[in-house]
Amino acid sequence: MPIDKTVNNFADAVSDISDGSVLMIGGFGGAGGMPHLLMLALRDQGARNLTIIGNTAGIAAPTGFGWPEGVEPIDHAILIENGQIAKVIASFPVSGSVSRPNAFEIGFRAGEIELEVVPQGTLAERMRAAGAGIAAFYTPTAAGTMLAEGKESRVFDGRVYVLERALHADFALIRAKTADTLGNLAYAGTSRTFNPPMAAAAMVTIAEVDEIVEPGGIDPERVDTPSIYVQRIVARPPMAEDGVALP
Amino acid sequence: MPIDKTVNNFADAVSDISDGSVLMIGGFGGAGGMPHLLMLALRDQGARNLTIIGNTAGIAAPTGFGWPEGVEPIDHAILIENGQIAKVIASFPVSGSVSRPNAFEIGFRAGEIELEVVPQGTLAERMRAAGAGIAAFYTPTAAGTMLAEGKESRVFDGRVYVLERALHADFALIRAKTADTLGNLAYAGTSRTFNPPMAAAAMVTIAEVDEIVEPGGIDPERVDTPSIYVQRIVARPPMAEDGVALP
Amino acid sequence: MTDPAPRLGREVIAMRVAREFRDGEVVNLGIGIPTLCSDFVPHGVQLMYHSESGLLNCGPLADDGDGDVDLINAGGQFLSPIPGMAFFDSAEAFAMIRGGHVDVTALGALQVSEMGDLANWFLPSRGVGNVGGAMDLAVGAKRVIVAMEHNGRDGTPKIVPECSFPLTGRGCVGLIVTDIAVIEVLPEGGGLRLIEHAPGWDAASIQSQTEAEFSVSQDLTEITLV
Amino acid sequence: MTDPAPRLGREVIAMRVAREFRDGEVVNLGIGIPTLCSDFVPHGVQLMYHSESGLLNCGPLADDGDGDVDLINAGGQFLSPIPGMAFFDSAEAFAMIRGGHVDVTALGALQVSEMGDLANWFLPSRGVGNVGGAMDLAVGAKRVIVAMEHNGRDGTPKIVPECSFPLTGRGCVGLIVTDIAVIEVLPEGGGLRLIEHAPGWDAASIQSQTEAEFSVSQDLTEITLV
Repeated sequence: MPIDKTVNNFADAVSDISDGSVLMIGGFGGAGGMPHLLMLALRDQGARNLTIIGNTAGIAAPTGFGWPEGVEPIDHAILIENGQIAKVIASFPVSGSVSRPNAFEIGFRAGEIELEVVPQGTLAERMRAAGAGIAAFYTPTAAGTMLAEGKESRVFDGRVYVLERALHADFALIRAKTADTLGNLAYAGTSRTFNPPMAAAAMVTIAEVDEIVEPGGIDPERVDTPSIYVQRIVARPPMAEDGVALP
Repeated sequence: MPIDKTVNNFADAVSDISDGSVLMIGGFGGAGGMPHLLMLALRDQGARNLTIIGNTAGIAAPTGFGWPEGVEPIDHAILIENGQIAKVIASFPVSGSVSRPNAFEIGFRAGEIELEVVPQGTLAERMRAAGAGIAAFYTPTAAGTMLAEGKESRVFDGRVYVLERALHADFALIRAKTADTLGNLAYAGTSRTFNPPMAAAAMVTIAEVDEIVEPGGIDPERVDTPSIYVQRIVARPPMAEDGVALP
Repeated sequence: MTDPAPRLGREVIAMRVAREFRDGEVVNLGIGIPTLCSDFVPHGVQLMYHSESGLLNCGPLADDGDGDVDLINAGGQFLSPIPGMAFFDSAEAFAMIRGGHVDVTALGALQVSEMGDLANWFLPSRGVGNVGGAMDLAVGAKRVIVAMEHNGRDGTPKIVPECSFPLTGRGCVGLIVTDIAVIEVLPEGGGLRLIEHAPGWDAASIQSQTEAEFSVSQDLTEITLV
Repeated sequence: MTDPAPRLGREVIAMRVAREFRDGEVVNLGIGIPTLCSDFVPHGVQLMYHSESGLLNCGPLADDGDGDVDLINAGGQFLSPIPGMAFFDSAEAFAMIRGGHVDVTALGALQVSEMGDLANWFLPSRGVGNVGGAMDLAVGAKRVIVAMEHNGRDGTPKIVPECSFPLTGRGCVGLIVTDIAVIEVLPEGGGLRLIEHAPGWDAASIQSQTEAEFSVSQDLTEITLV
């Protein structure tokens, strides 16, 4: 059978995410590279007690970070406000402003959500390690800080390094610009960020894309995430039909 | 000053490689992705007691590996035959055939060249670690084999892993298809292989390219090795003028 | 002991290995007999080939003289392009292997032990060897199939209680396909089990060519190629 | 103690930091005052900007309303494109930082210690903080410049013998540029040295705003902006 990883709608794409799953959610924090429609589908699907891993825990609503003016942001906050999130692993979990807390910070202060803060580079590298079969690695980042507490430290060539473990997930919800039916992905500009390492680190990677093309529709030199890392692809409907003017 | 990393000729590009330097030499083993003219220039330059790191130690001459028929292969063997190499670090150092030894195997048997064999994936990952500031990592590859002897082993989640160290170099001689003057590189097909991780792992990376274009001449989505990893670029002369019909 | 019947050819071994591949799997084929497998993939089975040369998905070997030095497999052979390929560097190629993203690999072997240990990279008599990507594939591929002649050229059994040659990986082999038998390596050190025999061979004649002891499947059949 | 003269504005701090950048350097600018530095790069100095958002080389901030959500900096601001950019993922963006490929970074700070320790990510009073890429930049950039106000809003000195806030990195800061002084952190735990003062300020008045003790350069000058 010709390989075709297309799933016809967003509800089907997330239907088997069960309570207690560990999810990676792509993007950097702004509108670009974020799987908006997969998140909306997951909210409607209702799985609870989830761990979400990503750069932020949804900072766009209070700050407008990376969103065009006048567009209502959609990000992790919709899952948090819906009571679906038990734990967050992120580098930039809260709003830049104490006076404008995001949904996560409110839930965290209420003791409803657990938090693990990971330096941004370590977060990306732990995902890459998971995808690459590396169990653990020694990084200089966070050596001698409270984020290294409880972790093994070790000196190589006179410098202190911290042992960090690979970070796996059950599912990755990611966003790309173009997919071919085999699952090869290409991103746009700075929307790549965490999407490729997440695709490699998760058991099941679901990619929300602007368009799906036939094999050959993406230059083979230009494939950013090879199909080996992608299990499902689902296309965003044309904005006009959908009525949702999302970036 | 506008940044321009172009060096005008191959002799200048390798002039400061001194005796005893540690060099990475790009490519997989065949003609593609191999810096032929940089190697010829290094042979003429004459630096000795070099350590060379690469996938092979020059296997094309006896085997024709990855070379078109009728073209005389140029690879690491020209440096070995010229007596410039003291040590080889490679995954595939010798010819596939006992009866057709390459220049390295002859030198190795004569006790003139030292050898460190590294599994191909570990070799690439050790380079990547060097470029990425990771001091060491735990890989399952080679666990329980003679290539793990003398190395720390450790169990994670019930599986045995081997601690491998980052592998740095003084210089990387690599090959790409296109460079812009800033040093951004694009490769062709399977010629990418070890070139990107070597570019990141070396103090000074020298890229031999088929053409040099202005900034903007490479699609920013399609840059395989960003300019941050490249210190010098040098263009191959058009074959017709040069008289050397190299792939 | 003389052979009770002719041994199978390399193509037939490859044909039997190819029957193991499932539709949609990512497959990495080693140098030698495994490379031949791509000619015998069953109808209706679409595979995605992975190569250490930095390639996912490719066409068949290029016609003679039509080779592009920038499109090779891990054996240095020229390939033909097809739509839907992806190129990447060696760090990524092996991230895929080590990270468990390759479903199945077929590899040649010098020796396989009854624990599934594999030795395929170093001949002590030569004193130097090419490990290439073999150790990465041995630990990384979800399933490792060995495709080899049952005995060495001098008749020495290659399936042994313990490998005498330096190992490529420990306990990694799942299935052994040879020119006289198909033998499973049972999980958790459960030893070897004969599941198929070449025409004219039986369990006893195969055991006589095998230094390691194996159990015999209740469903032992003649080797199945279709 | 009252200030002997006005403190410099944020733009002037950025201007002074920008004088540290050398032609051809790869520069990563943090959020806040550092972001302003790009407006004041000296004539003839061509920089290559790196951003954690997966970008090397970029144009200035996009005009209002002209933003592309797929072209942002680490602060979520929209950028304009220029020829010669390169895009990459977060693993690669931080490989560049940690691997020592970024020549210089300018960062804001809550506190800097006399050993060059940096605290800039966690306010204990809030109980939760954004580390972002700060720890990676602190250990990875070849040179770390801190750009900040000399004192907190309540006047608390931010240059201290030892940071009381959780650290971002140890011994990583090389230069501190504030609204009243430029202070070097000497290598090997050599402590602080005042090298420039704002107009109307002298070593004594600066020391009175500084909890850590510093030595004074024999070449102490007024802050140099051109």
